[in-house]
Amino acid sequence: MDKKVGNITLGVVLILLPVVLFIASLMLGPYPIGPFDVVKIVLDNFLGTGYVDNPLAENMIWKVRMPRILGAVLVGAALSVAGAVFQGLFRNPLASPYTLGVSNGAGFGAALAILLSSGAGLNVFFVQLSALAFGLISIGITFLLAAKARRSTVTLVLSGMLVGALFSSLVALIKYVADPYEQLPQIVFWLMGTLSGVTYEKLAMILPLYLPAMTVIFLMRWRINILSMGDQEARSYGVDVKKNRTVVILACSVLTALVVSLAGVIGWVGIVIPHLARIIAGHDFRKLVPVSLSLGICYVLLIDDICRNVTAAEIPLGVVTGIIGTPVFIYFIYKGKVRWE
Amino acid sequence: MDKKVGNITLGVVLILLPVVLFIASLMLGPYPIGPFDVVKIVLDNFLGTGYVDNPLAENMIWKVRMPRILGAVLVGAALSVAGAVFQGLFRNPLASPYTLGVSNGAGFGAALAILLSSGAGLNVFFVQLSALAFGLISIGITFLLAAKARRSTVTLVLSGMLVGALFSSLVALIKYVADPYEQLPQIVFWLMGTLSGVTYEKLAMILPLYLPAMTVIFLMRWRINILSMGDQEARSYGVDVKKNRTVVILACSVLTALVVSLAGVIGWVGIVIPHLARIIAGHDFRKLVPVSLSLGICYVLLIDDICRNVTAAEIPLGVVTGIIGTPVFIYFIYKGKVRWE
Amino acid sequence: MGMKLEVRNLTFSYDGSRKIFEDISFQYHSPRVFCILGPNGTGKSTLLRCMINELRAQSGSVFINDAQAGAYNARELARIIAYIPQNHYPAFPFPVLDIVMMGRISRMGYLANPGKMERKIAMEKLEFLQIGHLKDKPYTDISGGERQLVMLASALAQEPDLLILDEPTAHLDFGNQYRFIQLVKRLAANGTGVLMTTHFPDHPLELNSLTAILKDGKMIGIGNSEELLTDRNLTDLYNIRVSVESVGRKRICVPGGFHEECI
Amino acid sequence: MGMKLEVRNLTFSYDGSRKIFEDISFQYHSPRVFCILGPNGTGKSTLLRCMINELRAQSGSVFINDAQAGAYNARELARIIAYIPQNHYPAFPFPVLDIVMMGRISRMGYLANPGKMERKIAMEKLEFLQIGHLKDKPYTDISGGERQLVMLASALAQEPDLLILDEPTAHLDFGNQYRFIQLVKRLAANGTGVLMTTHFPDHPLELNSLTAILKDGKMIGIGNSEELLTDRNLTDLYNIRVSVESVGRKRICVPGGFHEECI
Amino acid sequence: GCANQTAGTLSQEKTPKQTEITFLDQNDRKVTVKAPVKRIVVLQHHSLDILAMLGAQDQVVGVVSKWDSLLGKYITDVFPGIEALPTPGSLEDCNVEEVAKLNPDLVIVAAQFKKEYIQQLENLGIPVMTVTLRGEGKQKEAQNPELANADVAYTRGCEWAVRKLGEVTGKTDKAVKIWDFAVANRTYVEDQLKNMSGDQKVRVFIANENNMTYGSDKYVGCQLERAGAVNVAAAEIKGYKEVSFEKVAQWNPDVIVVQDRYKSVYDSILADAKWQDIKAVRENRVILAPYWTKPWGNPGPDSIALGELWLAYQFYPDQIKRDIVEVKAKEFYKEIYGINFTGTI
Ligand SMILES: Nc1ncnc2c1ncn2[C@@H]1O[C@H](COP(=O)(O)OP(=O)(O)OP(=O)(O)O)[C@@H](O)[C@H]1O
Ligand SMILES: Nc1ncnc2c1ncn2[C@@H]1O[C@H](COP(=O)(O)OP(=O)(O)OP(=O)(O)O)[C@@H](O)[C@H]1O
Ligand SMILES: [Mg+2]
Ligand SMILES: [Mg+2]
Repeated sequence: MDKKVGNITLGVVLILLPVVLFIASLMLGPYPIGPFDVVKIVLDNFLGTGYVDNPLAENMIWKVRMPRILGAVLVGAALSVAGAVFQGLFRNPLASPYTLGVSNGAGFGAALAILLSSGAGLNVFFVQLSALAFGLISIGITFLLAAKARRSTVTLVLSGMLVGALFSSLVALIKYVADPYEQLPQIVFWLMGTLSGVTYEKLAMILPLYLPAMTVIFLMRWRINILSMGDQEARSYGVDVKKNRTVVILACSVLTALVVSLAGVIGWVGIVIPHLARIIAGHDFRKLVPVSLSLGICYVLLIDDICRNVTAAEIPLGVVTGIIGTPVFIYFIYKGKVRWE
Repeated sequence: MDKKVGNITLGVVLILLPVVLFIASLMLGPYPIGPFDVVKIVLDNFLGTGYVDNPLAENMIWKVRMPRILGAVLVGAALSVAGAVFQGLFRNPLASPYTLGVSNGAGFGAALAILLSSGAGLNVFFVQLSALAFGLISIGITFLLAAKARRSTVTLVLSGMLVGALFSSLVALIKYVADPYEQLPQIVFWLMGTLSGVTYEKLAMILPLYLPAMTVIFLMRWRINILSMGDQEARSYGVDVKKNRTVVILACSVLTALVVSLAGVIGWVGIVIPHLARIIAGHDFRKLVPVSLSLGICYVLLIDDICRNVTAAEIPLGVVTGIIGTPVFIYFIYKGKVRWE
Repeated sequence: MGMKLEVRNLTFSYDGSRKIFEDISFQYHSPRVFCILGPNGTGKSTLLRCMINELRAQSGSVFINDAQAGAYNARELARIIAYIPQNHYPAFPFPVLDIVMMGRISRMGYLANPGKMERKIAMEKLEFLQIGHLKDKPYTDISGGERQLVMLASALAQEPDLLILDEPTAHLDFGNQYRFIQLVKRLAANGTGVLMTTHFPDHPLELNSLTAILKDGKMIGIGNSEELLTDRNLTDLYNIRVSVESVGRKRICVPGGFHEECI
Repeated sequence: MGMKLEVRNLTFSYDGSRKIFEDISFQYHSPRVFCILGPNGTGKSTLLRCMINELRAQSGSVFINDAQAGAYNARELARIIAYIPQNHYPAFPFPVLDIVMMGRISRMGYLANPGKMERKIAMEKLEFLQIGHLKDKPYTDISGGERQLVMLASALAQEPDLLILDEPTAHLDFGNQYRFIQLVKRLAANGTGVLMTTHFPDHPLELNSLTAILKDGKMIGIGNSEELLTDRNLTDLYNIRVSVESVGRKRICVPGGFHEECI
Repeated sequence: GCANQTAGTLSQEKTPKQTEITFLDQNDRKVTVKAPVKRIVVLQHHSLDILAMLGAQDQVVGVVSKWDSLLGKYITDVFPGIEALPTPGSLEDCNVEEVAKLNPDLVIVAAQFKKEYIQQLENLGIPVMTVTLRGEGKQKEAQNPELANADVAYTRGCEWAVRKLGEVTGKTDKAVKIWDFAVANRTYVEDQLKNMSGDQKVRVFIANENNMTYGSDKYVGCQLERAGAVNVAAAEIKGYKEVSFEKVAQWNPDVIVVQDRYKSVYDSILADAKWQDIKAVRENRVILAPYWTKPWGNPGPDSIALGELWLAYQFYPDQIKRDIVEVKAKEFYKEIYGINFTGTI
């Protein structure tokens, strides 16, 4: 196959696949709604045909499935893109969106909010807001620490790791003092990560920051290439390393904090999907970012479909992510396709 | 101060400190036993003076405190040494003893054992054995995977990460199916890591592998220096990279699996202590390994003393590790002492 | 057109105690060629890194077009000066063409991706250095000399007023060394300055450049190569007998004089 | 005493399709000096890496003392051959002395740490190369030329029968280059072979070595430097006019002939 | 086809006996249901137990997952057919669509159930009622580890749960009977022990797995207090925490109570050398609490009615006779669950 043609085919597949999965996900669910009914309900909303067959089914599509699927899209996109960028920027195959401790910060925020709320007064927006706030605070502390020391990327990564460790201890502390029957399960559950709690309100809360952050990363792809060459090299090409790196890391961290505040700490996506994307796209962020994005969305949609549909009680995301994703990755390692240096 | 004199002073401090802390730890505990009584009880055992004041106090020293403190020593030594070696060998500041997934493997082993035991028949040795076995199995799989692909260190690290991810999903699966009142808390508790369950029997179970593994690492310190130069360089110096690296990684992984099977997944020690040791000792493993060892032992002893003594209820290790350790590390990052490249 | 680089009383130390060089001053106007000679470990690379503001001197200052070097931001500086370090540790296997296009970033919009135009310029530079065939190869998987040429193409793509090159011929073959020297001449003729370190006194002689000699932390001489690079000066500089011979129109430095000598 | 290296019909390709070189054969007996010349990207480094068994050839084989190179384990091989690559990417800031001591590992017990004796040998090699003052410096923080000398000291500490050196003079100053050539002569005289790549035909001429010319994937010539390195051969090799001139007892290669030439 | 049918059943009017009632649940959320409800999904195990006591098994169409280990094997005796019921959720979460598929009139959830799901269920028009088994007092006193207040909170909470579940299922009379039985037994214990002074009370330690114990604000603490004992951990520990053996040695309890689901803990206390110098072990007063006494974190009617009584009998066999316990247990199982009591005392 011609390389160019191959590239175009690949591009089309990577654009279509998430769209197809999105639509399929809308049609899947334990509550039985036929595919045609789904189409009818969706069209009805846009065309106002007034043809409402079954209000429960309509609610199911619009109030239960749709926000959750949108959540899956946002989470998959953010984690895989942030992971790809961090791995390249830190030149470290072990890096993930959680490396800088954002997830621990956000987890602490959520745990704190749950602890402070009395059982009755627990406000999910307060929890989300607190998670987001502490996610951002943790990044702030990391930058502050790193700025006071030598400004190298390694110092930044170590500072992040450290801040993460601190917050994870604080989370343990909160777990320790929390009510074991009411608050503790909430905290544990939150930390495990799930898409089932996503609502339009929560989505609306993150979008105003999400879209600009994602746009920034998309626009700066070529700069990220240059940053990944190393600090000195980038500087002599005329890139203000400190400024650009800060912007990129901030954008990724904001994305991470946002999706963690939305859906808790979802593992695997942010570390493994970027590696898979790297196999397809190589190290060039101009390709790597969109490919990660597409794969991340597909992966989380798929995983969530499995969680929702396979058994009566929901399977936790963490179970499915690893068990589905690993064989794929094993295949590629086996084939010797996973190259780093 | 003369550099040589400084080095000797440092050496003496690093040898004495763990010893002093060990003795102090024996004297500390909620059950009140005066320091002199402790000395008496200890001496009695060795000299057979037959002078037994208080059988409960004697039990307390020999059956409660001693095994636990010995456990702290073994855990601190193993995790910090394995962490230091992995960070150097993988040339990766984010590496830790858990990077290759041993902890997840062992965690799975323990969870599986707990799941398979009926509530009444839960045998702690079976759990420990299963944890150890799966810890080693996970390393085996990692090597197998990496061997089938290109044999580079990066492939190995990625394979380990992957195997870890798989096992952590399997742990999530077990948690999901486990009995929520009997098995789940056991599993969660086990995974959190604690020294309170250490007994002589458990110690005796790990020592036959622990001592040889630790000895191997100690003896191979100079070789690890050469391995850390990079594969090609080491090979042209005449070091069989594959063989030596395998031996070193295996020894570290065995140590890790052993202490995880003993005390669960204790965080922080294996990643942060090696960084602190690196500040003191530099990158030379001839110094780095003993310094890590000493610091690791001191740190875990200290942490455990706090857990045991500060409040009536035990504070989980995970809470204290981060909250005590972070300020120290922040200080060093702040001072710009943390250098990597 | 033409730029001015001025170094005033520059003193540098890595550790705050041992001075690598002390109180160095000179002026340089592009596009003349400027060569810096000096034994290993004498501080040539360090001096260059001070000039491009990568290292901060203990005292003294560097002026670029009469403004402190520190006053330029990275982008402004990169439009004036392109720098190639002595050793470069490659990161990811980017294709050679991408590496060369990276040189264009200081002339592109902040959020722009490289387009046709950048591609064209990069290709031109590669063809110009006769390494067009390398364009799709990962730059991690090419030979040492090829990589040095690629870095040069990338610096050329920057279209700076001044190229600062640290031992640019170290890995070039005999022919490419010669072609490189011709290229430097041509660049100078077309208005681009070249400031380079080299271990070959033949280079400044061939280029008839402004030349500086760095030794033991001092700039012990600066001037026209012809005048500066005498048998005596070079013998002092390198601690071996050196004689400068004429071969046809050329002047060539011969180490060890005419007699064998012990190390 | 002395060792034998034989290459038989060696063909190599990185990607399985483009052949870097094809069907190369030669025999070499130490301690004679052996220089390999060739333009950039012609496969010199690749050939060396095949010889030390780091790369596996597509076909053909390398024999060391009449046994297949692949039959030696790393330790055995390191006692016979020390190799310094063209580029080395330093990892951790080990002190220079440690780096040199690392050369001793193939002669130490499997679990031994270096002791007094290793220290003494390493110090000797440093002093010998006149860089004893660098011993405590982190080898990441020294100049390019200094690092090259340190690597050389490390290889000498290996006390091999044969040194395989890839462009060992690339970052050495004019004086050190000369001293290096003298060192090679002495090593050969004392029974240690040296096989090196170089971009300077002056080196084989000065060393009067066995010389091979690699071009376009073929070894187009092998023989005594005096006979092989003629004006004509060198001109063909580097695609520039080269004339070999006599200066006193020495023979020197002058690029570009006596006339300027366009690039 | 399926979708239409579901909608049809939903909109179809039920039997006219139903009346709409509105109340605040135990998380102070307003709940409106048509009582008596026909189809309940029960995602809270105490409620499931209480519904079995009420005789409302037929109205339950979905149950919490792992109900068997949450409640114990006896539940299959008192709720035949429970194995066949779907399990669309756990204490914390549920699969909203699976719940919707069951067409419930009411979903009963636990305190730790995620609020987002309540929201989603209500979006689908399904009423949700939270049962925490603690009265309103709990929130205000949450930071206050005084046993007396927790006692009030648990008592009110349990009473409310019994009465409200009775009301929504249309079993009000049975609810009254259950609660009266519990109160009567509790009063009996109170009367028998009323003359005991503080220093006569046995000092009890509750041993769980992983060295965990119950501190001050759990129901089991109230249960002990009600049975005339002192929880040694209550003064220093709040909630469910790990304690070291040293601490236990320092407290040196008279009695150690272990729940029968932690049999291995019981065995190891008796076997392990280091425990042998603890008073309770020395005096052979390590007791295993059977399932039907339910010494749990939250109370059920039977833990009030039988658990307190049984514990009091264990601590003070002179004041509370074994026969009484046996009679009461048999009566409770016969009258309330409608089956024979098969436990041991
Ligand atoms: N990062 C560093 N930290 C400390 N000292 C350094 C560092 N880099 C170089 N040096 C020391 O500074 C001195 C000058 O080094 P520099 O690299 O500038 O020399 P140079 O003239 O470029 O040598 P060469 O010709 O070998 O490249 C040397 O003595 C070297 O050991
Ligand atoms: N790792 C690699 N993978 C693929 N091709 C490579 C790799 N390394 C080198 N090459 C290619 O193989 C050829 C020979 O490279 P080699 O490094 O052996 O050349 P060389 O003769 O040593 O050149 P130089 O004089 O520049 O060092 C070149 O065309 C180069 O691009
Ligand atoms: Mg230099
Ligand atoms: Mg080469």
